[in-house]
Amino acid sequence: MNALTTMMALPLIGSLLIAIIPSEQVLRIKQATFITTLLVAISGVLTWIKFDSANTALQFVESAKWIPSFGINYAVGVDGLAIVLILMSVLLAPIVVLAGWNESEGGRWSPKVFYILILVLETMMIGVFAATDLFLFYVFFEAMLIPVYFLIGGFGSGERAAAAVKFLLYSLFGGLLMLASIIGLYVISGANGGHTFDITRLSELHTYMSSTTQNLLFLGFFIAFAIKAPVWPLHTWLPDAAAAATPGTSVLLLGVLDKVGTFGMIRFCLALFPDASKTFTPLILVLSVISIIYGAFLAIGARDIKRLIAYTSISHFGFITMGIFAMTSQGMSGATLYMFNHGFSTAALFLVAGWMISRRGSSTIADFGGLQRVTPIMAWSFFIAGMSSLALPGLSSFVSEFLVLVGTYTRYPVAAVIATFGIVLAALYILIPVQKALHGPTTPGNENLSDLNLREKIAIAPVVAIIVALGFYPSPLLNVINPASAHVLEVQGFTDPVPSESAGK
Amino acid sequence: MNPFNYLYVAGLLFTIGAVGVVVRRNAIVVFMCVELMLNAANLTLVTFARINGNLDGQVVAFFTMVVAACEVVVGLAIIVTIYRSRRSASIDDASLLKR
Amino acid sequence: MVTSTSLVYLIALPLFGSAILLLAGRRSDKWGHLLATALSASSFGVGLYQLSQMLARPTEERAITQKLFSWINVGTFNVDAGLLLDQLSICFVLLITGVGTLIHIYSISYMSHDENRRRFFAFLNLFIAAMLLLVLGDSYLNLYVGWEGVGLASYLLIGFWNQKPAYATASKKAFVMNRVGDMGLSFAIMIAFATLGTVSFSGVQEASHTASKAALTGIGIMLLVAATGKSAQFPLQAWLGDAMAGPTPVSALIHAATMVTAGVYLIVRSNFIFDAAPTAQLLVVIVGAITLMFGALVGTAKDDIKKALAASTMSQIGYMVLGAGLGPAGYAFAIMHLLTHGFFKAGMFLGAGSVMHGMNDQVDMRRYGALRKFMPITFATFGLGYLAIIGVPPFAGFYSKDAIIETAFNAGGVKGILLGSTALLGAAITAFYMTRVMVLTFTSKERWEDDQHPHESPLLMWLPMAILAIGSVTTGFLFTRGHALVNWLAPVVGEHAEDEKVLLQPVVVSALALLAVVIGVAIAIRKYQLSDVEKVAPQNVSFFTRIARKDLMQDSFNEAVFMKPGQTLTALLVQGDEKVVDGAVRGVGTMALGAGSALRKTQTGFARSYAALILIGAIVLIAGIWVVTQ
Amino acid sequence: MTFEAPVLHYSILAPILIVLGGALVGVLIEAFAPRASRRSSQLFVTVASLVIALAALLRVRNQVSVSAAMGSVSFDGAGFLLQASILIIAILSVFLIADQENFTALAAAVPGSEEERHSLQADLRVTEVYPLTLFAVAGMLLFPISSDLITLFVALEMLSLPLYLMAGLSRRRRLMSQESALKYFLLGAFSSAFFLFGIAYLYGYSASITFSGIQASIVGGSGNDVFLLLGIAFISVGLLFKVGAVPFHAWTPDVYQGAPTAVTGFMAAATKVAAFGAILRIYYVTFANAQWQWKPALVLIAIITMVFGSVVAISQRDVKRMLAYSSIAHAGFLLSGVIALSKSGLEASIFYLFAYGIATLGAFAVVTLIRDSAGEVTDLNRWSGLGKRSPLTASVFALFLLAFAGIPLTSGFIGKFSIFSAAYESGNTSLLIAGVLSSAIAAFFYIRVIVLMFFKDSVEDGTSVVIPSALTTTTIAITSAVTLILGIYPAPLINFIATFATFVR
Repeated sequence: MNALTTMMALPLIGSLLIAIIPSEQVLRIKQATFITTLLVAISGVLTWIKFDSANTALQFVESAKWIPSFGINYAVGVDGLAIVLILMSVLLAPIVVLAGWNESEGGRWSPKVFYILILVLETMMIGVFAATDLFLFYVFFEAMLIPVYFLIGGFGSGERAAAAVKFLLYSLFGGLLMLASIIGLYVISGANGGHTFDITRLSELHTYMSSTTQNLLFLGFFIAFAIKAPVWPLHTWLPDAAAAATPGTSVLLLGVLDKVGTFGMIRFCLALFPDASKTFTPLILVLSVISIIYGAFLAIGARDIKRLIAYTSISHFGFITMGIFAMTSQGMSGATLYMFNHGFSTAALFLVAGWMISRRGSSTIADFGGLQRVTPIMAWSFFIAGMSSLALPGLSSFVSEFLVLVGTYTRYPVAAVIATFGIVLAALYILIPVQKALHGPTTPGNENLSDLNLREKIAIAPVVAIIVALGFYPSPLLNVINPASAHVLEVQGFTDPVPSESAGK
Repeated sequence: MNPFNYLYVAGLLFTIGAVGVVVRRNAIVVFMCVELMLNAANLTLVTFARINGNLDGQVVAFFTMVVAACEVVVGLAIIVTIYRSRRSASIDDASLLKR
Repeated sequence: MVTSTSLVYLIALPLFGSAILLLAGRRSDKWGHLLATALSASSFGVGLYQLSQMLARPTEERAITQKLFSWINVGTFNVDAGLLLDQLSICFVLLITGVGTLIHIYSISYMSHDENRRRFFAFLNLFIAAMLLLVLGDSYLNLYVGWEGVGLASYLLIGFWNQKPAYATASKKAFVMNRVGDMGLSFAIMIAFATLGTVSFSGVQEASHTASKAALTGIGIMLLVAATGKSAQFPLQAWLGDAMAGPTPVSALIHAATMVTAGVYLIVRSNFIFDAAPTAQLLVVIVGAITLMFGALVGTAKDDIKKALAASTMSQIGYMVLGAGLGPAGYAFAIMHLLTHGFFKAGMFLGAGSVMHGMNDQVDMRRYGALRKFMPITFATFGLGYLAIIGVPPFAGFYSKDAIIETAFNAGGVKGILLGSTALLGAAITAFYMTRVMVLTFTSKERWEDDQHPHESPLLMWLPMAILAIGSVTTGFLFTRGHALVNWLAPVVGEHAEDEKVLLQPVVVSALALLAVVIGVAIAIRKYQLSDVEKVAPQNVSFFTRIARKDLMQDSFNEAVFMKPGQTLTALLVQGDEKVVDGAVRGVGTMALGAGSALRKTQTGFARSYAALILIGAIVLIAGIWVVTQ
Repeated sequence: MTFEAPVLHYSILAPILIVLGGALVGVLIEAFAPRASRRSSQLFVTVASLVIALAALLRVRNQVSVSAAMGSVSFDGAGFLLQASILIIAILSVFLIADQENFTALAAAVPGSEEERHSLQADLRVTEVYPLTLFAVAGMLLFPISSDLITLFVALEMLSLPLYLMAGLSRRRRLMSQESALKYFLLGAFSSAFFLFGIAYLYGYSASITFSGIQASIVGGSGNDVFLLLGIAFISVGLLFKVGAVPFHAWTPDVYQGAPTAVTGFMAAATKVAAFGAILRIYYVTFANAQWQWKPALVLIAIITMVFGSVVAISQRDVKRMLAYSSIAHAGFLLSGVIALSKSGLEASIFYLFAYGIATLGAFAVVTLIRDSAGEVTDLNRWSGLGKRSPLTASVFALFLLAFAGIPLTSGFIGKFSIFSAAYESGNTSLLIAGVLSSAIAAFFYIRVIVLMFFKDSVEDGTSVVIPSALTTTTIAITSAVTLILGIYPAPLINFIATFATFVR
């Protein structure tokens, strides 16, 4: 059986198993979920090892007829970009389960529902990255919303229902615009050699489109992805959702789901509408730069720790989109690597923040203080996560962020220069909460918080390990990413700008 | 004489009926107006049968009368029930369902 | 170029140490500090070994490299994790590990009462490792890693006692202002890659021959920005004073001897760029000159002994930057002053620490006085450092500072005269405020409370001070014998042809410098030794003194120009996001709802109105079709 | 003049005749069978005749004939599909109708009168509803295959008249029920008057009452275009009234709300299929060549209908009214299938009709389950917390709502996709955009209901979920299963439709 299909099937099977476990046996359910996600993670790593990075073609390809009369297939396959994101997703899943061991209690429904939703979501996370059939992608893209919606609304905190609705409506709106574009593509494909959703065939269609058509279809896709990503000014759902959701859900939401947006930009916006992408690049770069600075400022101004992390992500996604549309190999690879790294540094931030919140019973930064003395390990975990979020050299996110900046500078200096100011703001939005929460005298109410227990240590350890290891040695990922991103640019017909003053010339 | 005049008459009747439906309150009267419209249609059919020189139109007219009769049966049944429960045949009184 | 396999140990040893200490946690409280010290010392050992090796090789083969692995490799952007040890970096390696080790030793005793001593040593080791990476990296990007690494270490150590909010703030301030500088460094790297297509030192040097002035000037200016951040030069100097929040050994190691001099290293290392970009070079000397005056002036007004020393550090680094800005003539002297300063300033900081140790952490010099009697060793070592810094022959400072002043004068034209006289004036002021420190602390009559029992520090503390004192006595002499250091560095920073026509002969310069020193000392003695000093700083002082105490309004300036607007902007954006951006979204929802309830009204419930609707609909339909078809 | 005996293809007419026969038997039962045995026997007769009719229909599925009844009926693949859908929906609705809780004891009794109380005590049951249903079904079966104007008119009345009566049979809130019957009847009669007037003018235009004759003269272009215009316009008024298109929609909400829920379900599902079947045939076969006349107007009506339905539904507080408005919106979507005037448009419309009909029926079936002492609870606010009280019911209803909203993995999505792509393929971009936008609006209120059911706490006001009868359970089970299956693997049905969906000319 195809590796990807297996990976997608495993969580579903797991969820079925859990469905038959009586919901009283919460521990059994948790264990089952954890083991399932672990298996998926292992198979994911194996797939990544088997992946031939030299080969730019899609790998682990599998295709089966689904709705033949519409030319719709169940078609999966991965290139360097997809496999990296899948790897990230499947690695995060068990960590999330382990870290949020108790977050399923106190929800509207039994933990059983929570874990079933999580597993179903995992299947879709893998599917959305693996799909090589536009229709299949869209199905996952939209269907994903439902489990997340219930995870937020059913197990979140505070204004969970409102946040869930906001999230769903935003995403559905984007999704419907995308549907319009998809229908457009479908019709055009029908007019030129038969209906199809195969992305490789769709990527040849742009020659048949008028530039207006192409721009409109591009916008349909881009807006959908910009909402997911999220790009300013379509971001306002994210802070609410992240603040309402459980930490684990937030990790999957910001770490994985939002990546679908940036991934989609590469996979579909660029590949299907090269000319339109060129047309809109200036606009998108402006939006990205705004997101970077804007998100950073809002993070600085945030009072709630979860919202703060959400805003930092908006800033980070600005970097990613900027890297993508810089159309240089450094930008592209950097952006992809950024997606991976952001997954883990955000995971670290959210998980630790979640532990802090669950212990303190409040997510207001001002309620914390002096944690470094009370709960050193938790405090230092948060600090390291923060450092990786501000892209400290030696940590993974530095490599990607710098690649994005350098890659952008070579073609769009101004954007890169403005974006670089983001790194100063990053220092502020990380160090301010660090000072308020971890430093200073221990504020009343925090004296006897308990430090991380073994489970939590085990959960956070691999994240930190990955952050540090990739900071010093990113090649394992870069080697996989580079050929793929080079291929994307090649298809786009872009070549890196040559150094203007190189000794060679 | 020019058969088209019948069409004008029919059109006039139809309009009268339609307006009647809109302006009259009594359910029975409203229903009568509908009948008027139907018969206007019949007149038109017959006229066209004459103009086109075939009988189809007249056949339709017969069918229409039958159907109209059925409508009367059903219609009166409904109107009467309403009248019995509300003690009023004004269709404006029957406005519980709105918005 | 000769390749080596052993360079990495220089960094690996202390890095390993910090890793162990941080991961082992409390378990390593017993032996943590010893391990850290040992590792730092062994790193010093490796450094000495490398030096011996280097000396054994002929001049042109002295620089050696080690490629560990390919770090970042995307498209044409290829950066190896590679190390480069040449005549320049070996100086730093020895300074860092040497002084570092001494300060480790000192700290064993100084921090012995702190429950988190282990963590302190972990951070010290982390710093040593990062600093070594900074000076050993073979490309600007590797340097960048060390560059921010030391920033992190400095942040952690300044905020070591971050339970005091003020200290926490100080550490944050230091990190953020450093980041501003780091931004400059990243700009420099971006420009370098975009224009020269490489970021390795060798590559850039090679490309710099053909590159346009514009590109090089851009890179140079950005490097200067970076330097001002890290080395607390104008205009990014404001953080250094507050950085004294850290434990005194930290101030000695990081904020006097090593980290803050990284900027100088960066400029000297990039000599090939500045030599080809006069504009950038000019900016360098200007920054240097301004800062040396700035620091000196601030130094005259500080009553906190550590802040006074910090100000003097700023000023001294100003000298170095000035020297480095003078091109091939000055590079070597800048480095020389850097090294000598490393000794005497570290020594004085440790001395200050020892004083505080004896005066249970009192830092206000107005509460000192006559400590000579109580802590003679501290007095002696501090005194030697003092003599060195004010530049009394034959102490180290004399040689290095003199050389810079002289080169400044000989820079030629008005520029030369201006710079020279600035440097000279700076020397006088230096003499004044250092004497002030000396007098207020050791010689003037005692002003402390009776509950104070000043006492000499233990061996572990005074031994490093003594060694550093020796350094501050001898190094200048050693470095200048037969232009030892100049020749040693020549392969890196380039030969400097002895220019025949000089504005002032060395003798004259020395004479002037000595004169300036004497004046400065005299004023200070008259003002503080021969007249009484209030225990609390008098408020009825000249406007000048007042703003000098306020660091020449640097913080007020930053606050007014950056912080306040920034905070306002943040508040605005937060509001805007809530009201405008999200408001627009919510507005759409409300609009839809409104439209819904408005259209609902058409559903009156009256059958007749429905009929009317149908009738109108029919008419409109006919009319519509009519219009369309006609 | 000679008289030729009419030739009837009984095999083709069999389904209609069987249903009519069943109806007559039902009438006889009402007349002669003892009260006690009526219900069971009626139920049996009804279901039996419907099932047999379906079987008979399947037998002739491959036949194509324009002369089944002297040219007044033309049977073809499309006709077969539509009739099949109608029969299936009818059978499922009868299961609902069989739940007597919906119907008054004695229709003639005045509400609140002695007579009524007696009849309730005597536990009488109206069983006339079964033959009425069968008559209506017969009319519906005839409507989409009739190919001359007389048959069309007769069929229209045949399906309408019984529905007028059935609307008035509600057991509870009888005044509302009777009012809805009155409104439905008056407006229905009003609109059929327009319809008939239209017939007259079409006849005047073409001197023929057969579709083929009219089409011929449209192609020939002889004849007075004004008559054609009036004819098409008036006939459209009648047909659009039946499908509830704006501005002829006004009866829909009131009737849907007032009528017994089972009847509403039947009406909403089956009538739409029949009426749209007729519309499809008459526009595809007869008016196709005159599209320059009616197309712009119809496009406008379609757009207005979609938007109006979606927008007004947002502000509804009553679940049945909300579903009514959503059915208006769906009428708009279906019209875009009519406008497409292409094979794919026809297939899409038929698929959509079937999928939508099934989902609607299911939704109303669920509505019948939510009750309190005073009968069904249709006030949405009292539905809050349903997910807690009875997760299964709530989930099923949510499934139907998601299908209406067109979320992937439900039949609604496939339907939307195919019908919009058909519309766009035939060059109606405006319909695509309007459809997408109104779907976005529609999502708003479908999700509101889901929030209500799952994320709001339940109010304790006696609202409860009754245990459904076996028949109701069957209906709900089948409809939900179909909705899901058509979402996940629609290929078989799509292919089936594709092989049959053609109109004989």
